[in-house]
Amino acid sequence: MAGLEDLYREIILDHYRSPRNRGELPVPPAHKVEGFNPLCGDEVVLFLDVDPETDTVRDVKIAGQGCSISQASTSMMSAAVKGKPLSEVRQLIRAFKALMSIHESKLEGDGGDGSDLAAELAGVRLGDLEALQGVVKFPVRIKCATLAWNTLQQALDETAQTQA
Amino acid sequence: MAGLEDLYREIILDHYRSPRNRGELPVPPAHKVEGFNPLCGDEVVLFLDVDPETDTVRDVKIAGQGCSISQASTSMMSAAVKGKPLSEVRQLIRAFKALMSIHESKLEGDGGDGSDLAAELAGVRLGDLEALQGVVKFPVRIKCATLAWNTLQQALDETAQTQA
Amino acid sequence: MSALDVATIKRDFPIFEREVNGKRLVYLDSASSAQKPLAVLDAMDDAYRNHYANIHRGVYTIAEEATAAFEDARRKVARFVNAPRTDEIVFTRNATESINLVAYSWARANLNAGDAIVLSHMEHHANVVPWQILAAERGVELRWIPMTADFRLDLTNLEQLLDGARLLAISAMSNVLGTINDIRPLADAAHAHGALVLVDACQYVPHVATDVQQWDADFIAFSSHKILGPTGIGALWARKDLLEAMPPFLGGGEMIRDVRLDGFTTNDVPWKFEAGTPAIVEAVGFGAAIDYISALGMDAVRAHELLVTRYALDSLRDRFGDSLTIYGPSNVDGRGGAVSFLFDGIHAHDISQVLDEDAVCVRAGHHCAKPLMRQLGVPATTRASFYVYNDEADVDALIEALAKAQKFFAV
Amino acid sequence: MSALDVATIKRDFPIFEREVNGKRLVYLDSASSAQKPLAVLDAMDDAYRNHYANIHRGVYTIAEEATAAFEDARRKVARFVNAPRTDEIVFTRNATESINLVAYSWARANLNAGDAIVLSHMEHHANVVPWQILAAERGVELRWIPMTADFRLDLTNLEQLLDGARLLAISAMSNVLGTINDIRPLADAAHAHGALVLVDACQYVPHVATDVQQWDADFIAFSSHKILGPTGIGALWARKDLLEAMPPFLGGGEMIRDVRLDGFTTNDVPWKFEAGTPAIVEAVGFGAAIDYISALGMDAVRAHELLVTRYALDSLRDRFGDSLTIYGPSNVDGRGGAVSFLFDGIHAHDISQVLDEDAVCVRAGHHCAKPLMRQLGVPATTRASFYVYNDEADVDALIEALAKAQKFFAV
Ligand SMILES: Cc1ncc(COP(=O)(O)O)c(C=O)c1O
Ligand SMILES: Cc1ncc(COP(=O)(O)O)c(C=O)c1O
Repeated sequence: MAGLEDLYREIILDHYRSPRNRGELPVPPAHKVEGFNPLCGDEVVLFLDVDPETDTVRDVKIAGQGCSISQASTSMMSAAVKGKPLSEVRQLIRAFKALMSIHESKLEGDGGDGSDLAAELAGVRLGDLEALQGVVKFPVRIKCATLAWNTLQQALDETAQTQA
Repeated sequence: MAGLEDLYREIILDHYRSPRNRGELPVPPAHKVEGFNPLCGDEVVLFLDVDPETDTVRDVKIAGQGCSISQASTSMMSAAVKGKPLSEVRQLIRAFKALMSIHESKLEGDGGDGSDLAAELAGVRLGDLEALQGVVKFPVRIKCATLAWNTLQQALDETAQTQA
Repeated sequence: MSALDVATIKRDFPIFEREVNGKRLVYLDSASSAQKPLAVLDAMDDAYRNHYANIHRGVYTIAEEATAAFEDARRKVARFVNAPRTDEIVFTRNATESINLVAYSWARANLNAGDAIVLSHMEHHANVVPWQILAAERGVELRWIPMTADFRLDLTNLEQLLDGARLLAISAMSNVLGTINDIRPLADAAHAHGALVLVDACQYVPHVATDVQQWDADFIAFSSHKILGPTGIGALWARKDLLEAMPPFLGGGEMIRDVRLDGFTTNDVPWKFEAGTPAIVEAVGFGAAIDYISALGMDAVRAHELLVTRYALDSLRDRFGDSLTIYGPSNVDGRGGAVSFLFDGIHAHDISQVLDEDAVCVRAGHHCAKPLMRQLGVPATTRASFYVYNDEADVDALIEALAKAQKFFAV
Repeated sequence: MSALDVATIKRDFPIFEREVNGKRLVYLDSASSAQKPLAVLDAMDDAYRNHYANIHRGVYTIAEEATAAFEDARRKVARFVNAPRTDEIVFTRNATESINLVAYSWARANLNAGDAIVLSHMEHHANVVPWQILAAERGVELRWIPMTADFRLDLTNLEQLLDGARLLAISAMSNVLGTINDIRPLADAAHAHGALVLVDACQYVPHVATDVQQWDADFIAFSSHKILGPTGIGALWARKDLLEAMPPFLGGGEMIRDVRLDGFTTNDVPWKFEAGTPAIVEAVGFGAAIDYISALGMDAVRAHELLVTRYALDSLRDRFGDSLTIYGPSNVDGRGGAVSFLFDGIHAHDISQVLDEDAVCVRAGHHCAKPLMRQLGVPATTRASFYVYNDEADVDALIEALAKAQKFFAV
């Protein structure tokens, strides 16, 4: 039986109560993307400023509203990617989704047994983000945790398009 | 628990094995009506010859095929109405349907509790037909027993129209 | 004192023997689905163990028994809503399918571009989406009765809304706000405009004595699983003349009288609308649930829920004051036992999660009423809802768990 | 020796403790609906007693448990027919609704006047009437694969029939004749003509290991209640790309992603097709039934049924000779365990009634296949059908009871 402390680790509550990188960035140079989970109404607004010279996240700001998990996940994501090269960011996205989807694949029924997902995780340092691992024991909350990351993915895709 | 002997009374088997009034009548003066139960495939063909002077069933013949109950009921019906004035035939139809529908109303759900049906039965001499009473204990077979009578009703209605 | 003996009732429901996180189960989500008394489980078990066969036209004993039990359940359901005739009850999967049946059969045979359907802002998706599908397909116009500040229907422009309408499709009780809508005057107004009336009675039937004739409704939809009955079965009640005139919906076994290569003829109602093997044993359970709640007495059920709801509203306000916003009518007499609220800036999902730690089960989210949530301007609420097995102690447990959540998420 | 230990299996089914007219129950109507093993009843009972709540989005423990159990059942069903993906299984009420779903959603979005659908003369009404409704509405043409004298599909003109066809909708096993149709070559032929293939697998899935990929089917429909599972639930399997492209069918809760006053967006498949509260506990029972029969092993099930069917056919012929006409393929390997016959001029209803006296349950009538009955030129047949709990002793009981009927009605 998974307890509350598995879900609401201290670090998560800390990010929820004191979100990092809250605010806005001028668009452009930043790129703005809104993520929305219509099922629970959670909302993530992401301002992503990528330095095209170095392919590095120069700055990131977040806004939005939602449950503690979605808001903490957004805050932790912003802290994790700030200043990072895009290649590392992409790796982080894959790793985080793998962390979440080992369970999700069971629920969503794509037939995978999670073994290729485990490969995504190998060797990636998730740091604080590992605190979100407890979420997989609460399947309905997984979408709360992944919202920020799907939004980030979308921002990267759109940035790549703009630059192309 | 209703047993076979409730359903297949000797008199019923007798009518099934040796149906009365089997054959055809010239049309006109007779009226021909076919009754069909698509659910079980039972078929009744009825030739009814009514004397318009006396309003009496001058002659009746039957044909068709089906289960023992439907065929015996048809045979018994033919014997019961032959030579009878139409007023008595109509009373007999109502009485027979009442006999059957005390149970049927329960199944078909017309909301009646059968008390007005009992009134239809009072004072009518059903004779041999009472042997069909056991059918009500076998709800799915009721339609077998009533097929002949619905066909007779239709024949009377159509005869009345022709004469009007 | 309550009209119901809740301690005894709770013992009728096996699930209350279960604990969650070492705590007794405080089930406050009956508006979503109700728990089942032993009488219902036993009736279904007996049906499977002793009388199971496919129904209709089976000649042998257990098939006859199964058929009789199935049709007997129909009679119970009909009586429960005071339907004039048993054969006006069509068994469906749930209230949602009941409404869709009307949308596919009656509405597609009768409504065309230019016709209007009147709904309200407080409808459940089950009474919104079927009409939106129809509207997109046929160009039928959807019109909306708005809400007052006290979360009731705003009938100011009712006459205008009904002008040219062919159907009023309206909930008898909101699953979010608890609001009870007074159906009879709405039906009278609709009928005066030549519109038929479909009542989404999914929340009403389980909690208040229902009389389709007093309502003068044309269609009503409800589900077994919210009335202490099993999942997998619901009902549509409709006037027999309407059912008879309606074209069939699903095609297959039992709904036909005859089939030839070049076409088919339909069976009598209600079977015309029951294609294929129905939810046989579920019907038996549905009937047993109706027996159970009828034995309690619907007036006692309603009185009890008023009492618990009043206690809950008072307790929430007393304990949390301005930390809590309740969405629903202020007058308890005009509402049912669904209490939706927003709490102290804490997201509904987080509240529900923390409450679960104390085995307090509440629903968090949009409650399948997104148009209403947009009107309320909130993405999600927490909802506690009450039924015959809930008492003041359950409300107290809710209050204590909420206080914990408040502390847990305190900034 | 049989591949199954029937004595042990019979003890798994509580209904066989029951007697009718003082005799042990000889249940020979599984083609109509199967009896339920204790494992299925227990799984459902446990779901109601310990893990019951409405599913999807409920945050609290028992709601999560119920959701997990429901989705777990979907996985079992998917695996049972070797579906490539779990999310290709849509839960419906029964096979009939599964076929209607395809008719309302896929066919109405894709077929128009001039298009053709190919069926066969041996289809159940469930695979006839939905297409007749569509044909009448859209002017779609229905074409029929006839039968050979040995009660098999007559494929002489298959290419012509498929020319211009958009769908081949065909039974994998006839519920009257027992005929097994070899789906793969039919699917290949249909696909070569650009037609999709819907398989009515309602009789096949319970009795023979099913592999939708080996069939190369596009849609298959089946019911839980014929696979030892509860009533009230069935399944549609369809290729994911088809499901995704299909418009929604029933509207309501769960099948939506978002609802605004001016329209809605749909949820992912399969939930897009599951409007309203589903048959939650029935899904659990369905899953338990699949576990039960999978443990027996589908190959053993098939081998056992071949054995019993062969014994039945031989016994009937040996005992009654020309008094009996059997409608079904002469080669046992190409058929399932449904044995339909006409007996000595005695009407099927009378036979079934007399057999009931000895607690022998057989079905009498048109078996929801009136077009086929017209082809056979009989209004009704008697049908005995076998499943895992039947053995030679059951066949012997049938034979003895038939001999009695013969005597009873002797002219
Ligand atoms: C071949 C076939 N198709 C379809 C059906 C319909 O199944 P259900 O009544 O469960 O929808 C049956 C059941 O009788 C059948 O035998
Ligand atoms: C007001 C209302 N209408 C319709 C429904 C749909 O009921 P079901 O999911 O049983 O079809 C619900 C259930 O949530 C409801 O509360």
